[in-house]
Amino acid sequence: MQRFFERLLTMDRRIIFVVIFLALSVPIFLQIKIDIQVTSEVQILYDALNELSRGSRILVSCDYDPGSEPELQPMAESGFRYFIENDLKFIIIGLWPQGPLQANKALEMISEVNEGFVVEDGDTLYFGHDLIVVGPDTIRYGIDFINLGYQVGQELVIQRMGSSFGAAFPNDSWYGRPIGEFSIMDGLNKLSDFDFIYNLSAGYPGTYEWVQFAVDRFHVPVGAGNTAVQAPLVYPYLDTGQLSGLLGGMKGGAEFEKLVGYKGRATLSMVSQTAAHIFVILFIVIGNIAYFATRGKQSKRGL
Amino acid sequence: MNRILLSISLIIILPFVVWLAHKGPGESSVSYPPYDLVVMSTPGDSAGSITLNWFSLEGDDETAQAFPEYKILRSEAAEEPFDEIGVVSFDSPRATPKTRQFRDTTAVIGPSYFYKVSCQTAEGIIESNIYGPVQSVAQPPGEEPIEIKDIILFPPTQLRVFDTPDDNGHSITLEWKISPNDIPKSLMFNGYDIFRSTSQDGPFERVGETTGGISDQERGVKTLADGKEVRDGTSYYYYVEAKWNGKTARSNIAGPVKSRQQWFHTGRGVSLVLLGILITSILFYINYAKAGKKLFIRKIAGLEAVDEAVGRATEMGKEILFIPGIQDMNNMQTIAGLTILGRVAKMAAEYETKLDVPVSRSLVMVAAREIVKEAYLNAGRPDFYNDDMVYYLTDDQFGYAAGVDGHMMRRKPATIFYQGAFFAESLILAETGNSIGAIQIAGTAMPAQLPFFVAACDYTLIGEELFAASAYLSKEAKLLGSLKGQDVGGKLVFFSMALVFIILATIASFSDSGLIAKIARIFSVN
Amino acid sequence: MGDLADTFSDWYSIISAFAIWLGALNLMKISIEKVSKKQKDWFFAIATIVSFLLIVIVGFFFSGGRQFLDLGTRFDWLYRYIYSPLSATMFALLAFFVASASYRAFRARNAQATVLLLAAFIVMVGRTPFGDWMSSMLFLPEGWRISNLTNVIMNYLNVAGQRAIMIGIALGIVSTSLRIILGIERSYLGGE
Amino acid sequence: MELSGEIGFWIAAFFTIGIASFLYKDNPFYKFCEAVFVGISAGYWFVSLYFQNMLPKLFDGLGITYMFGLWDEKGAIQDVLAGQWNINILHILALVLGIMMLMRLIPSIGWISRWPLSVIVGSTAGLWMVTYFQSNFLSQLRQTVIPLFDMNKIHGLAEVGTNLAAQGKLIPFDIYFGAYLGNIVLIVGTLTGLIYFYFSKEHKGALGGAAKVGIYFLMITFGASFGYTVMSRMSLLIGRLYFLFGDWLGLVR
Repeated sequence: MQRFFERLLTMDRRIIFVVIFLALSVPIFLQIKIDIQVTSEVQILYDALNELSRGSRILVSCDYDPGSEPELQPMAESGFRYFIENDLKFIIIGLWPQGPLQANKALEMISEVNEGFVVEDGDTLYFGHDLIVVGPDTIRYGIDFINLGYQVGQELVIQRMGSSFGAAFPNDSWYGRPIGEFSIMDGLNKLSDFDFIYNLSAGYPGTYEWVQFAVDRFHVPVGAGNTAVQAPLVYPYLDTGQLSGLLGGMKGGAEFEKLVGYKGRATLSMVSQTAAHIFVILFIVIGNIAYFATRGKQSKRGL
Repeated sequence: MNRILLSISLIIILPFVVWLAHKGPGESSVSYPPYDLVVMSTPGDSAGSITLNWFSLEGDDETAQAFPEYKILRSEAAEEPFDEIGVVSFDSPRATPKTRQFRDTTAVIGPSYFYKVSCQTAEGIIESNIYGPVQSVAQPPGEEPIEIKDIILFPPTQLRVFDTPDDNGHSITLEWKISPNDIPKSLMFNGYDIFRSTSQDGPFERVGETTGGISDQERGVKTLADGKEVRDGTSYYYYVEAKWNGKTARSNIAGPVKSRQQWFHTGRGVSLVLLGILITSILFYINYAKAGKKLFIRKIAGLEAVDEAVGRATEMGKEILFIPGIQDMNNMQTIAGLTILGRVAKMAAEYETKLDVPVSRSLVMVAAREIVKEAYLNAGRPDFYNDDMVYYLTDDQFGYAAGVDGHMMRRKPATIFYQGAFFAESLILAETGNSIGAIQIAGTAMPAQLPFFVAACDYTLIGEELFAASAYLSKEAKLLGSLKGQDVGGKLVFFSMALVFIILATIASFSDSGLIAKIARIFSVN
Repeated sequence: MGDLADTFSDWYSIISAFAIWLGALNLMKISIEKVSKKQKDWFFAIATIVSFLLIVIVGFFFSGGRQFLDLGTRFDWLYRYIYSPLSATMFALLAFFVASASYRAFRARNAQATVLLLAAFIVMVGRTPFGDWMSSMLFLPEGWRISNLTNVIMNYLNVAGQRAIMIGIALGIVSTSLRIILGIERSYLGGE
Repeated sequence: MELSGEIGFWIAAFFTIGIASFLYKDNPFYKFCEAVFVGISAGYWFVSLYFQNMLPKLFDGLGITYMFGLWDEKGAIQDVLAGQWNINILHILALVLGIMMLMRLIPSIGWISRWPLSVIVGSTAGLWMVTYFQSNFLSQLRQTVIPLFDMNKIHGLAEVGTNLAAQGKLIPFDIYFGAYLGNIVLIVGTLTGLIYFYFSKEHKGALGGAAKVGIYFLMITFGASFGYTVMSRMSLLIGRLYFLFGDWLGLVR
């Protein structure tokens, strides 16, 4: 037994590497189910979305970059999936330069078919991803969704949208056409014409600014997804009701996926992450047990 | 005994000095009458009526019963007497949740008017500011007749412009009392546009925009710095326009104002005093030590181990690997790391042990070569030096880590130093170094990486110890004196200031919370 | 001050852009020496030379000049499929190293190490569902769980320690800067 | 999928596995990836530094590119010739210093490179001295000057308590702690931590005791920051695994 503990103490670190690798990758394949408890802040967001009637228009603001991809990308994917399944139209913008590109990536990810797309008046616009098919649903660029790209100006962009949406985002980002050409924009003149704002944020500008300007000034409900580091900072807005739900980190993403009924990367990664975490904790415990077991022996020898 | 007296007097006098050096924010030019009355000729009313707008009194809300009404008073001169021209009762419809409006339809075109509002409350009569002179002007008719429940967009007022203090020019600060329509959570407001001109008569050009709301809570004003192509020395005029729903309302024109560069930051008086004390103290102890006075410096375990670590590499006939971080020469941590390299190189030269310094910046390569060469020269071993001991890998963080990792695995150095600025690669390097059984001595001032070095290295110089290392290793009196100086002029001062002001703040916390904010602001840097 | 700082920072950028020639030439020199002298692993030095020249030539001549970083350029292709996976993987190795370092380092050898271990342990446990599970096993009421203890450690004990470190760093930098400006510390230029 | 993208995924996967193979042991596969990594990243920075530092700051800033019609904005040289001061004209000095730096290539006059080095080190020392004193020393002092008890929070506890009691919950431990002990812990931790760094007095007696408390605070800080980052480090690796199993092999979505 003593020998065992001594060996354990000087264990080849490659054993640890293998365990961590397995802990992270096995759940990806096995799609293990762990029961994720849906916390109230995620439920609030889901309920708020559920109350929207069909055809409601949602502003999706992607305020993050690839650095936060593991945490926020699943929220974008499950969000889009939910919008598509429930016939909600969405308009993508970004207060971070890379945000709208991340949104494109998320759409690509959930789309099952990519096809060319002909606009009603016969003008061909070929891009390759114009038609997005998710299960039985098909959505079209410019009619059911649109990507308006990034705009400089942080919270001022929000303020500008308050008086005139077109002033803040004159053109779409895929074709550089005036937004008036797309039917999805009919009647969308200012921020308060939107029914909901879905904000994915990794810092400034982000959820804090959306709450301050969009909610407080223009009374559009905002639901947000945040990185785990960012989430505690906007937590207080939940209590005051200024924020209509919050997805915090990978765990929040996984809870949302559970509600949406789509097992995405957050759910799968949650298991991986938790498993790896538990193994690290276990290693620490084992290391200490082995340490005490051998130290006791050594001190006796010393006597 | 003397020293104790000195310390006590330091503790007592210093906070006062700091208090004196502290220059509070400039006096506000903005006035705060209880109602904040603003009066203007009604826009869109060709009959030339005048509209008054003021913030409603406390208690004037849906539940109000106690105070019956506001009296509207008018005069044709700023002095008394004012005549009552109307009343607004508390139960009348209101313009916005926080404001009241009154339309004076008896004003005639011609004379100038002055207005004020008063109200009999339980505490007595409260009167607003006197606003005027205002003249009735027949405004071009609007599309629809204006009713009292319609919201009139009022302009921001009391616009003041001044050169942004304590900066390097190219910036002018605007400060204004927000429009009465600019109410938190109001849907009826879209922010402000800033207009600028080089002459009072224009043309004015829109140079910026900003959101609504008060930015300086304490003084109740909105401030904004205009830094858009502001040329130093040019006179500018400004006005600010409130906007809502396509309507605008412009403030007074303020100016002329010129921006200029300030060499000394007046608000940083405290900073200057404290920095001055620190520098004086360091200089004093450097001289003190130069004069041959003995100074005690406590043992720093990580630095005591340097000798042993270099010795071990010698015994084992293996090399010493020195990593000066991944930042360039414009980072003090790199420079501190290189000063340590100088000491280590000298030891290595004396012990005739091979030294290996991969670097991730070209400038660091040049500097490190100079240092190592000089160290070998000083140790009397210039023949052992060779430029290839210091070599460049790549500027890239992880590319560098990959290269160094491979190097460690192949050459298996006996001793590894990590001294400088590190980021996420810290643990990648330190774990690899650990796996080959090297003695590792790390030192960095990156707080986020310290835990990883502490976990994976044998010794870690924490923050300040990195900067003290060169002095400690050299054992030179002058350098050791500077350590004593930073203890006395920095830590002791911090301690005494903190103690005195914490006591003050604690006392204040039981009586007046405004005082705490004032105390804290003494040390604010802006 | 600000203008001066900007100017110096620009100077630094420009000088470092010159200096990278020294570094790059040094890298090439060492690699070529390795190949010509047929030193150990000389074959890999060829890979370094080729990949360096490849990206430099592509970057300067085949990627649209100033727009070299734009999506779809050849430089971007090299960046996306070679540089970026290499970099991301190296970064990802941290997950393994974090695990092996915590196994080895977090042992209750003495009082200090025990404190280190406990803080790390509580924070790690408090941030996973595992912590909530453990809390409910111990019948801890809501609000008095391990995650709440984690908050206390992160927001108070951790912040206090960070502050002490930051103040020390400020003093160290002032003192070192002063020594350099006064010319007492000359070892950075090799002189004693 | 375009062909170049498909090939790209295979190349990316090759390098991903190559770097990861280092975990097992040093091997030729890793050596190759390492060599490519060093070369490609050095080249990446070489190109970037030219296009992002040298070209815009030196050539555009001075107006050299404008002179040759390669850029449409005037630079400092044109401004100064037109009688208007432009601080960028000082970049000429940087150009001189940069060239002095390259003198390294000629061993006999290599010592000239000490000049630009001294300029950088000297200006860094001066700038850092002031900025760090303000940002790290003064602002930390400001945040340490707080009352021992946060009366606002203590008064707030009662309200929070009744609200939560209505839902049958307790006041969270961290809120209690923050109100009563938070400030004291911050003050004691900062001051004792500072004492640990005190170099010029032997750490014994009361000072030694305080320094010891300080070390414990530092240890908690290190432990907590370590524990806090474990989660995010794991997510980095998950990202790579998804690349391998999903984007490349298509085994998972």
